[in-house]
Amino acid sequence: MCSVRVASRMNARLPAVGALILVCATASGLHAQDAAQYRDKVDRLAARLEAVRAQVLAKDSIGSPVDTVRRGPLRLLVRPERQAFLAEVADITWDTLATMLGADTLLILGSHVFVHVADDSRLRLPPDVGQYRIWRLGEPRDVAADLARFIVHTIWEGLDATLRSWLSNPAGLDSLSNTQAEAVYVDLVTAPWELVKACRAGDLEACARSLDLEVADDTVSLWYTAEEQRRRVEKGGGTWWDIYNRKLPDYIGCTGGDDAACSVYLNQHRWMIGAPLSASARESFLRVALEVGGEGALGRLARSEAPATGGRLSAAAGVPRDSLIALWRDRILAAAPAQVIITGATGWTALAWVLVLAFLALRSTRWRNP
Amino acid sequence: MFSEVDPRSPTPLYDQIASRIRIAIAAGDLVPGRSLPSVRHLASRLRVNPATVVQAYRALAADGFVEMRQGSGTFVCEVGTGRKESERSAQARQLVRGLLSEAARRGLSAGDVAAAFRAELGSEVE
Amino acid sequence: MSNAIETRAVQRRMNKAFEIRDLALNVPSGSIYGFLGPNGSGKTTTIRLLLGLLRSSQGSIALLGRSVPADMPHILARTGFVPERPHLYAGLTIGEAVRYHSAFYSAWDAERAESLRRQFRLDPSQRVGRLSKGETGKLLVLLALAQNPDLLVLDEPTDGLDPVVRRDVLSALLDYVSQCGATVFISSHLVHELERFCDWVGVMDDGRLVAEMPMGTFKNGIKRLRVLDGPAVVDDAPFTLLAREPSDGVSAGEIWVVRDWQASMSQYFERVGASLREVVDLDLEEGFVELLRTFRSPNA
Amino acid sequence: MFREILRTQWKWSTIGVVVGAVVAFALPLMTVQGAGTADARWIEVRQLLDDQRSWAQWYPLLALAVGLLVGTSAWTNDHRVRHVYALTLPLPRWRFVLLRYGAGLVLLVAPMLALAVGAGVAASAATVPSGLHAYPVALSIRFALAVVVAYSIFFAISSGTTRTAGYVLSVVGAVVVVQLLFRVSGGSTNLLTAIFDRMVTWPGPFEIFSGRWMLIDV
Repeated sequence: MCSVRVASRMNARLPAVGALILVCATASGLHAQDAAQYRDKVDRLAARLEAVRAQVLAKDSIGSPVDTVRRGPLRLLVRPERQAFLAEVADITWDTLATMLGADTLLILGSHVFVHVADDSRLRLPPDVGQYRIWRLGEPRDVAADLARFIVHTIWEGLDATLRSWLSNPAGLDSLSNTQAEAVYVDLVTAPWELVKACRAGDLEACARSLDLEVADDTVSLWYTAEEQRRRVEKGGGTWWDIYNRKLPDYIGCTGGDDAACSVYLNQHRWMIGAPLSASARESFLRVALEVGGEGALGRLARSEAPATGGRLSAAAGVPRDSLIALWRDRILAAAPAQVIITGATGWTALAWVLVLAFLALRSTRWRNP
Repeated sequence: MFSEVDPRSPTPLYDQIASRIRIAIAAGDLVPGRSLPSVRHLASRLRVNPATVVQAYRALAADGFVEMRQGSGTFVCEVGTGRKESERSAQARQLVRGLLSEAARRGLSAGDVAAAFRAELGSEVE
Repeated sequence: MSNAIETRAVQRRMNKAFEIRDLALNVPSGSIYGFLGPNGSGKTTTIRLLLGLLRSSQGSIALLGRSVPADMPHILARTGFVPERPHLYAGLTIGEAVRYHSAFYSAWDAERAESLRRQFRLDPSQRVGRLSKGETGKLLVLLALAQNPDLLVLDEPTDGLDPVVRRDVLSALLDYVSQCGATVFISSHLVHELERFCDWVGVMDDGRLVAEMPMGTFKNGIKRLRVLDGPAVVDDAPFTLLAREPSDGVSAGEIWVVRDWQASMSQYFERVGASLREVVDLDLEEGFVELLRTFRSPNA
Repeated sequence: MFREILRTQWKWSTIGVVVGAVVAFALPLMTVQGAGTADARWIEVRQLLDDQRSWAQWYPLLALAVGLLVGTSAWTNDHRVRHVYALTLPLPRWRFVLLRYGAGLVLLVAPMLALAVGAGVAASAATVPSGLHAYPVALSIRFALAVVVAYSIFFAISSGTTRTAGYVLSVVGAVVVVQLLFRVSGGSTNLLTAIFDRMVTWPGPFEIFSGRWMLIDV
């Protein structure tokens, strides 16, 4: 931990500019595997950060003394009296991000991020930086968690469109929790589609398709049987206006019994239909992949050039796709919720307690001679 | 005759009960052969110990006024006229004795009492 | 079995100020035993000890020949108890309360219960919680008598009842006793009430049994004497002098309260040169008061 | 004898038992009201399970309430007059307590059965989406056990003297005070949570209450 004190002109008119946290990284050419290159890049970033800061300070005539807190590529500009608090926040945030994503992953971050507290309302930020406002300065741990979540979101925003359309907005990239896995388990066992049933039964290819890990021209047929497609069309296909005007030959063909028309219709109306397993299932898969991949997994995901999402996630995890799917499936099945059916232990324990309590009632002092 | 007894009186309760029955027999209120109330009934009615009633009945039986028949109750016996007379006079003497002792306590002489008697009763006594 | 209740050296400390000490009760079988004592003298505590509701710290208690509290269920099956404070379930009607109570007694006499109910004019559909004090007392006595007990323990059964109810209750009690010959242990601070039917009395004061004797002895032994020219010091009298005070002022002499009196003792006064003017029998209440007076201040 | 004890018990806890039974019958029916279609989409299944979960809390609460009403009613009268009637009745005390306890249990069979019947009716009336199952028997058994445990707890507590209740309360109070001291001295140990967790996880007495009260579940 090092903090550099930057002496500046005093300006008492802007005391509200409190903790100014600047997370700065770059999106330029990311191949910094080796340390020297990485360090070089970081140094250049630092220089740029100084420039930005100078620009901000000049623009707003901030005269109060400002400290800089550095953690890896994280740089925070802080007001001296909040230095201790935000240094702690920076520590925790950095730890979280580093273990979650790997140190170099932060370099994926496509823009600068200012993080400032709610009372810094008069601050005008440079137009080229992302910003995040902390509404409440509470426990450092909570602030750091919010900050880390925000940075992850920003990172995901910086990824390519294919990945973002596969999973629009992951809640976080830390490892799969049991509650999340349990929710996915419910999806897995309740989805009525043939493909998911096959996946549940152990067909890994079916799992891959259910999770939308494959690419194909006719995605809809990759996911659903003809019968399922028809049912879907009948249930929700076409607007009233479309049908009234008979402008949808595929719709009419599909409901009339033409299987091909169904897939054509659904491929044209992709908003009507998604992959058989839900977005939360996909997110759980992503989390498993990142967890298996360990440090740097997100970087590998971003850099992978495999055509299908399955291949990219496999690259991120560093294991073959099917092993990854098998692993994911095991994790999900293991997260099955507690049984509704009462186990012997529970039942007998309850009865034992009943006996204990009945005995206590018998031994009450009221029944003995006082 | 089977009404209140006075537990505060120095005369024992059984004696009070027995003497009342005795007077009733002597006065002819209780005719021979008539049964006396059961011990249970009398004890409950007078709120006295049943043993007290039994004691009273025993005393009466010992004097020959009543006869206790096992299992069926207590019955008034035939009492001779002389016996009745003597019982009556005994009762009267007892009353007078009590009166005289009370008078003595108050410092009155027997003559005072006799004079009072005459005054109260008029010429009947003569 | 000669004693229905027998306690030996029973001890029980209730609090700093009060304890039951050296309690040795002997209640002969078949007797009606009046358990006297002022309020707070330990009557109720003693009864609670007898019924196993309190445990004595020392000594032994036997009821009907069985030991307390080991044989309590057997004892209670043959003992009718009328507590000072009613404990019946307030939500039940009289009919239900009687029915509930009867379920626990094998010797229950339903006919007696019914005739007592009619005699006491209790309405079976009335709620126990709404009964007047007198009605509650009658109900408790009804329950105690209908279980055909060999021993009746009554804790102030007539306390706070009006004279009519009191008469009803006592009549029913004596009727039962003369019919079934049960032993009755009855506590009261209303002394004159017990006078007419008790054949034994025990007197409690301050947690101790002051006296226990047959009623006859108790009543005959205590007299009030009017004495003229009594000696200043009484040391060789054949009776016990309990109290000595000037007469009421109208009649001359002193009033002596004596115990263990017999008629032949009047010679004593002639011997010491005094004259005995009057011998007054004390009733139970007066005797009781005198007894307690000497117990509390033995030197008076 | 038992019949008379049962009769008094019934008289004291009629409301608890009758209302408990009615609610116990109605609860499963309300739980599945509007339950989904056979080929539900995942969002509908999720909705159904969420609905189930939101109803789930009412089952243990009902069990607690019924147990509380019947358990405490056994001794309210004796507490009110501050004397235990049964102590002067001619039977061993343990026997009387067991009879009283048994009387309450017998009455509690009504809400238990009502819930079982309600759950059975509800399960047969509801359309259960594929992949999910109805568990009327498991739910009924869980409810029955929870009712008995709750009843036993409150029966035991109210069997005690007011002094016993005082002890129980002062222990709870002491825990709260210790917790506050911890808080003040900056400690992060949460004693209350720890104790609560112990109670509701195996083998704590309340484990039966914290289980899955789902009529329809995976």
